[in-house]
Amino acid sequence: MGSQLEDLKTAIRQALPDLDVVIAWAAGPDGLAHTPLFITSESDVDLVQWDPRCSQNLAGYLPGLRGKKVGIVAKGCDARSITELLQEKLIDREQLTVFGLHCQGALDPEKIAAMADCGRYVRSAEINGGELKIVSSKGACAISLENGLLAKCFRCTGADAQPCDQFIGEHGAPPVLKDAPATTLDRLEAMSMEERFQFWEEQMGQCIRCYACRSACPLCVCQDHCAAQSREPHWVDQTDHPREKLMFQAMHALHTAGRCTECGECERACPVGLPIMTMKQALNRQIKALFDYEAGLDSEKTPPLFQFRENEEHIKERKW
Amino acid sequence: MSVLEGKELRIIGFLCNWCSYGGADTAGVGRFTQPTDLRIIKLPCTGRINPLFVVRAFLNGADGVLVSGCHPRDCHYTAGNFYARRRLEVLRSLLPVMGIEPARFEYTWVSASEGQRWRTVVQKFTEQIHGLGPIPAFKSGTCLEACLGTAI
Amino acid sequence: MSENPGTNLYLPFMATIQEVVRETQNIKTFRVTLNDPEQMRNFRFAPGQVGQLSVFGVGESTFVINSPPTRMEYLQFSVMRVGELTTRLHKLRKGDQIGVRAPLGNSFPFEDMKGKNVVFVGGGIGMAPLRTLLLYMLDNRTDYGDITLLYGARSPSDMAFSYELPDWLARKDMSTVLTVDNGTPDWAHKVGLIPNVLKEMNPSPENSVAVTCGPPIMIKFTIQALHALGFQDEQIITTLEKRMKCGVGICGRCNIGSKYVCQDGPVFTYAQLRELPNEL
Amino acid sequence: MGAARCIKKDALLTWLEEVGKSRLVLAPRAQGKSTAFLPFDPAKGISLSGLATSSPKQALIPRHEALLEFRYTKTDQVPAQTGLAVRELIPNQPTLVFGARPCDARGFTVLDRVYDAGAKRDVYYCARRDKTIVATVACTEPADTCFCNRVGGGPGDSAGSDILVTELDQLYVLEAVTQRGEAFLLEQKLPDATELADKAQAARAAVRAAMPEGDSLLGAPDKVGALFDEMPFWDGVAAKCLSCGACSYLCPTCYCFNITDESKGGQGVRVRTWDNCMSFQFTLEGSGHNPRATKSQRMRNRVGHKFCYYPTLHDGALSCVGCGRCIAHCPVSMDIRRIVSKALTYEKAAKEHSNV
Amino acid sequence: MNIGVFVCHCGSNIAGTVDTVAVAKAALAYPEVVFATDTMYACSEPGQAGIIEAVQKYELDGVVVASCTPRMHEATFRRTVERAGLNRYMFEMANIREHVSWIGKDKDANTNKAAELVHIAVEKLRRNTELTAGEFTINKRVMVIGGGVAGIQAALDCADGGLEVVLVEREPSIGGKMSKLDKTFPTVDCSSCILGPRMVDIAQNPNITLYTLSEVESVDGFVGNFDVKVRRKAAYVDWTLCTGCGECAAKCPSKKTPDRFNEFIGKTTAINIPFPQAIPKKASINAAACLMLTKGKCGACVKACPAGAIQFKQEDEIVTEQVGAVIVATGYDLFDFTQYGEYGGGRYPDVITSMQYERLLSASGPTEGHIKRPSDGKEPKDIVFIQCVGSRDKSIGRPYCSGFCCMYTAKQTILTKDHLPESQSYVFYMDIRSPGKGYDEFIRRAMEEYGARYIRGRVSAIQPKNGRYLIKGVNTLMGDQVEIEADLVVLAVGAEAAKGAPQLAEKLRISYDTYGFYMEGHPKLKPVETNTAGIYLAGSCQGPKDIPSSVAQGGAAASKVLGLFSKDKLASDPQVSSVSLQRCIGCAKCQSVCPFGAIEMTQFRGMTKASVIATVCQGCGNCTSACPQGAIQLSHFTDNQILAEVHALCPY
Repeated sequence: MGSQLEDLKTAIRQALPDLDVVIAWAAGPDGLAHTPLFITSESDVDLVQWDPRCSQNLAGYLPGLRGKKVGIVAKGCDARSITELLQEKLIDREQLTVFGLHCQGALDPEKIAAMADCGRYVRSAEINGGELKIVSSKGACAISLENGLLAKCFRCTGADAQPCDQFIGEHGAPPVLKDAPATTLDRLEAMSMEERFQFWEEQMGQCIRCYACRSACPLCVCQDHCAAQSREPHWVDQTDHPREKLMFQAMHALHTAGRCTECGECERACPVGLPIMTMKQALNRQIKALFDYEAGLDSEKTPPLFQFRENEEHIKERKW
Repeated sequence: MSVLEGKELRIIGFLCNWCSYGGADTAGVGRFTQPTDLRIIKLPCTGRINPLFVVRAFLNGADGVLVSGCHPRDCHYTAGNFYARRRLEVLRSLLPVMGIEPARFEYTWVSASEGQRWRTVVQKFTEQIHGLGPIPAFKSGTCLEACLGTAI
Repeated sequence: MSENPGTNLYLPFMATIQEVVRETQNIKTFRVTLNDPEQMRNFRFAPGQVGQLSVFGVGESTFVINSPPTRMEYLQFSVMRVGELTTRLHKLRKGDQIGVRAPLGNSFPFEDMKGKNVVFVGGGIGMAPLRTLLLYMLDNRTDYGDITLLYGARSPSDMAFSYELPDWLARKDMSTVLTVDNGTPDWAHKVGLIPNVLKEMNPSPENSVAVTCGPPIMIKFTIQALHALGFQDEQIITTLEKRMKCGVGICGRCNIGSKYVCQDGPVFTYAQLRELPNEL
Repeated sequence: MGAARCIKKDALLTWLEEVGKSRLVLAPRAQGKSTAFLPFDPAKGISLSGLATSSPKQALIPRHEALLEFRYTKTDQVPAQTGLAVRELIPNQPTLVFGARPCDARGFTVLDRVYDAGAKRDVYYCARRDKTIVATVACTEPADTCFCNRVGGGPGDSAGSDILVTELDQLYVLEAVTQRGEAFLLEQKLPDATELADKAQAARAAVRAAMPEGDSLLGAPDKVGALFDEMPFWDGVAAKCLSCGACSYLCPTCYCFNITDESKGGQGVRVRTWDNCMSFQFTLEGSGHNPRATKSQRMRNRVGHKFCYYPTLHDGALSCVGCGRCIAHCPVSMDIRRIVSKALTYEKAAKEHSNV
Repeated sequence: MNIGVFVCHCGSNIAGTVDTVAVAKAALAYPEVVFATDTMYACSEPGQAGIIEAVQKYELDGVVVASCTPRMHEATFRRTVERAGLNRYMFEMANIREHVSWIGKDKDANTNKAAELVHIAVEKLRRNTELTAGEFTINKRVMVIGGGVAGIQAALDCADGGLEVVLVEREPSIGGKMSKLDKTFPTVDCSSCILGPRMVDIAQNPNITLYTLSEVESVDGFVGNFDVKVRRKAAYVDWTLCTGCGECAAKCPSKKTPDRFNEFIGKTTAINIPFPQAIPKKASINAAACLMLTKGKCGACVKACPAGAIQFKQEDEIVTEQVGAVIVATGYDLFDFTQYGEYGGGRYPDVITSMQYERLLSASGPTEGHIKRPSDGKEPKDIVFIQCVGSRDKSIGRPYCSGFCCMYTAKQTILTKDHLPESQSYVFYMDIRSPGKGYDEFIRRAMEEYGARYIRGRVSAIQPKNGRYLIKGVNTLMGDQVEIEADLVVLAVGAEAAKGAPQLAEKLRISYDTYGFYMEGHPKLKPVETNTAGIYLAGSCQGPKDIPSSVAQGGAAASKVLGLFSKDKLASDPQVSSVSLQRCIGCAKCQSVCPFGAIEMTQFRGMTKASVIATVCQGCGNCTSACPQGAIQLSHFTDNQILAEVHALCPY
């Protein structure tokens, strides 16, 4: 991957004079996850990193930078968010330069920390030949990258960033992965309605209402004006009751219905690790079944809830 | 005041002003006897129904929610019900994930002249909800209770 | 019931609206008394201090007490309708119950101003905080030098306290100038922007203090005008309208650097403001 | 203080259960993927490995807290005359916080200075504080995100605690730090461990000594204050921030709150809930004006408050205790250590970019 | 806020099954309700006086009336509260009659339910704001779409009322279906004799601009201010020069061009004037048949035309007309008779439609009024008329009655007898529908004076037999099989929606039914209005109609427009959406779902924000549902109002 990283740096260096900022990744505070990097000067380019630790979807920053000429480094799944933002005209294509990458999966630091049993005691970590080698106070260990990938990588349908202005490296197919982890949706399906309701009450009891899920969501474009914190309209109250927090999650799911690309940022951002993408996944399944539509694939299309057909082929209305 | 304990369940109807509200009126004019559980909230159009109203009603303890509007193509505002149909059909898949029995929610189309049909809808839906019984409650109790009991 | 307002920082005095005065199309004045006569008797405040009015079920919001401490038959608050709370306040009427957490914050330096000439420059609802000090001074007239008032509003119908203006205009012991941005045929006073009219009036900075309050843009140009007239930063006083929640310096909203507007303010001299970090 | 008691590790749960009979016990417990201070349940155990995800500040400032209850009343005779009854809801729950870490306990001292400030006492906070015993477990192994030693604390410090717990092989040694702690400890049927006090102290000192030294951040106030108008610096450090509240809500010293009325018909409560200074809506005024409208301004206030404004008001004490939760759980891996270090070395003239 | 609640007994209609006193008592407990009472008839004069008195005595700011459906008396009570000095929008109704007392038997449950309905009305009212209608100016011009008899009547009435009228017709001439008819029932007077002068009036009225061979391309704007783009299709003749002399047609070599006007019974030329009374009397070229336009060589007409009006290069032209109202009178089309295979329509030359038969009867038709069989030009002796071809038949999706076929068939049998005294007419029918003035007598005359033989029953098959046709059917009155041999079969085809009707409806933003007929505002009370303000209906576009009804509707639509235009300014309904500039992030989701184009994106201090054109907004609230942050709110149906209703019903 070394040369791919060098190619990326070169591409950024070349494009930088015409751009206000380029968003990429740099090494994070611990060795398990990289952190976003906002490049405004040539010297920043040296900090750029590209390896499976570049888990974050950087597309969420784009609407906030509207009006500037922005370059962005994107994995295949990140680009779907970009497509969606373009589709909703929340960003301008001509102001945007996408440095596209081929991705073979991004790591889930929580999962790795659990597997390596290294907690927050990592001294160093480096990627070498398909493995992440970790040295922590508990000793040294190596985790196979394939085992440490984010859940979404097991569902990957496009590893190459599209749209893309400059593709770095070779195009390729999504990683071939076995043993996809069971999703919460699958687990819920095995439960009774009553159990599911209780499941959410317990999960929401842990929510601290920090709204990291929303802030990290590239499609939560209301951000500063989110209805969750407003009184006009007053959809949710400010108390800590699980009901209100569940209401917010339903709101997030319905607001992103037909727009969510399942980039997983909401779950990745959640500091208490709640399975909050579940509802969005359920809606996506339904939208695929009803409208044969997946978000983030075509910037020319209209999200399914903002259009209609007089005769809906797949909607079976109840006859009374 | 709340629904009559033991006799009734909480059923909320969101009806469009032009067709279904009129249909319910027609049923009334025809003296078509119906169960008394349903409480109708009048809206201008089913296009006004944000699916979150339905979610809010369930989370607040509604046992059933019924949405009714103009038949497709008869929308007073030409297209409101077409949008509503998509939104509500998507909502339908959210409810079971949340642990809300999907049969607690239905949407349908009833015109202003279909008093008889309205009665049928109300009867069948009310039966359906009684078949399901009350919606599960939060173990943590009501919001006000939770606030007043902030022990920690 | 209100066991101990004062010791519980968040527990308001229970109060009753005695009178509602419609000032303009979007401003109403509320005259309230505390329900407990004892509390009302013991209530002390200084001109410029603010109070939090509670409409239970909606919330709280901050307003200056615009009646002077010299007239304690009621506490007066003037409210412009802008958001949820003010809209609900506007729907209240005589006899309705509200909560009052007051007094909060600092006051105008009315002691230090003794013996000085005072120039009041008020714009729109910004007249409310000036009113408390103005009336206080009129009630202690001999303590102060010349009193000049310039009060401006967008149009004649936007002038609050219109019922008091004839008295102020008629008084021999103060001089009053009224101005509007847009006049009407029967408007007998000035037409023009406040800073311009102020320059025309040409008050002397000699032994004077200017007190100004109004919309930010008006304050900005009024201060420029005062500077042009020779007023020093220390001679200019204003009061800040800031979003407050707790009113007791804890909740973290109203700080400008390490100063809390709800405690260290809302009254600042322009000299003090310039010392603060630039985050108004 | 003097009293010292000890308890065998395997007897800890039984003892906590016993304590739980007379007071609420809050102790860290793993739930799902996180650990939080929850009412102790012997069946579910406690989790004392490392730092809990959430800080124990919720023992004193709950995520939501009803301050007042109000009720509009009407009489049949004169319905036009609506009465209003308002009731204070002062907490009255004896509590033991067990398993806080020294940084957490130090966080309580940060809160104390604000909420219990002489004449200006927050009755809700103080009622809880007065009835709460904080039993802090000294750290044995600092995590890679820990930096208590750079902000004036240490892995075995007792500031803010009533009881300091030190792990010694199969034992916990409990030493009273405050009178309140002393009184509590004396009530407990636990073996005396006065003779283990030295050993415990030595253990704590060893951990402290083994902790990697970093540059002290105690000098930050002047430097951070001086950078106030240096917008490029703040723009740089805030660029990747998402404006979420994860850092604030997990932080043991962040105490900003919101007060809202939540009502149902004629009855309701005035609730205090956690709020987050990184949120746009935090400072939004009714008029639409927002004094901290941009992320950079809010970041400046957040860092400024912890490392400059608070110390200015409180004799130089930082309102950061170095627990590192904000680093460990930030969705974009922001690192406040790097921000403050950068501020300390930032040269305006050099126009150094501030990517951290 | 002070709210007063009035619970109506409606005599015993409500009080019979609802304890109205208990409802009023329960209402007193709701927030901000300071007065509640029961009343015998709230809508009666004393009932209204009671409301006004209470508003004044208790200083009420808002009123809830619990009574019948708001569709009945909402307007009444709004006026009442206005008379009491309140804003008319500070009023809500709880429907405790149609939705409670009339449908529930259990008095306790009814009482409880009624109280809850009052509760939600109170919660909604608490969040109402005073609204005042805005005003906007209107463009007092009207467009009539469709130049049939309904459109002609509407256009003339409007023009006589002093309005400028733009009349748009798809065909080269106005006149519509009526211009093809020979005589009209039940008076048997000459169709073109009564319609002709009206058509001439259209041409001569200075207030009327006539666009024939034109179609509506798009409609923007709203009541009082529509912008309509009209496509004027190329006639390949400059009509400003054409004198209508007809020389061109005489010289045109394409003499086998299908004749639309004559229902394809005869042939015409590629360039033609459709019929002698055509208005405007101008020639136009059928491009598909013209040798010049298809093959590039001919030009006979160019040489023939004395005015030099032929222009092969002419193209479609788009003109924009600004009007304040639109009358839609696009009429109907005839059922496609080939759909009934058993009748052989389209296969057997002598099985024809009733309209084709009209053309055979017409003196200006292809046979100059002589009834001749299309196959061999012989006069028929036995003629079978079959009714309900494309009417009252669910199996082909036409369950409705076309209304006028019974009558025109009777007329045609009478005319047949007049033309061919030796002939015999047979009529197969299902039922006779003749409810108009003089109609049933007319049918009787056909049977009794003109000897038409009416057979109640359907025809099962028609087979050619020795140059004639064998018609097999049943006589359901006699209960036996019938076989008749005939020379000519006339199918009484029913009416269906005009081609392109749904597409036009979408341009106009009006509704249409399953069959494509336009929906009137109310089936009884608003027969010529639509639910889109400023758009009216006349004639058969709303449903099949005979001539008198169409003319009546044309006049009614015109009077509606004249009534609308009698004011200089229109009041806009204030229950529309509005945008909070503070909360709007300019994502345009609202704009994308607005069915009326009522939302535009504007620039505000450098930011994009949505903005509602209040006069265009119809108050459906689709935008409010689409806005994730709730920045756009439909007044009086705000999120908070609906949420408050939900909270009132589902306390937690």
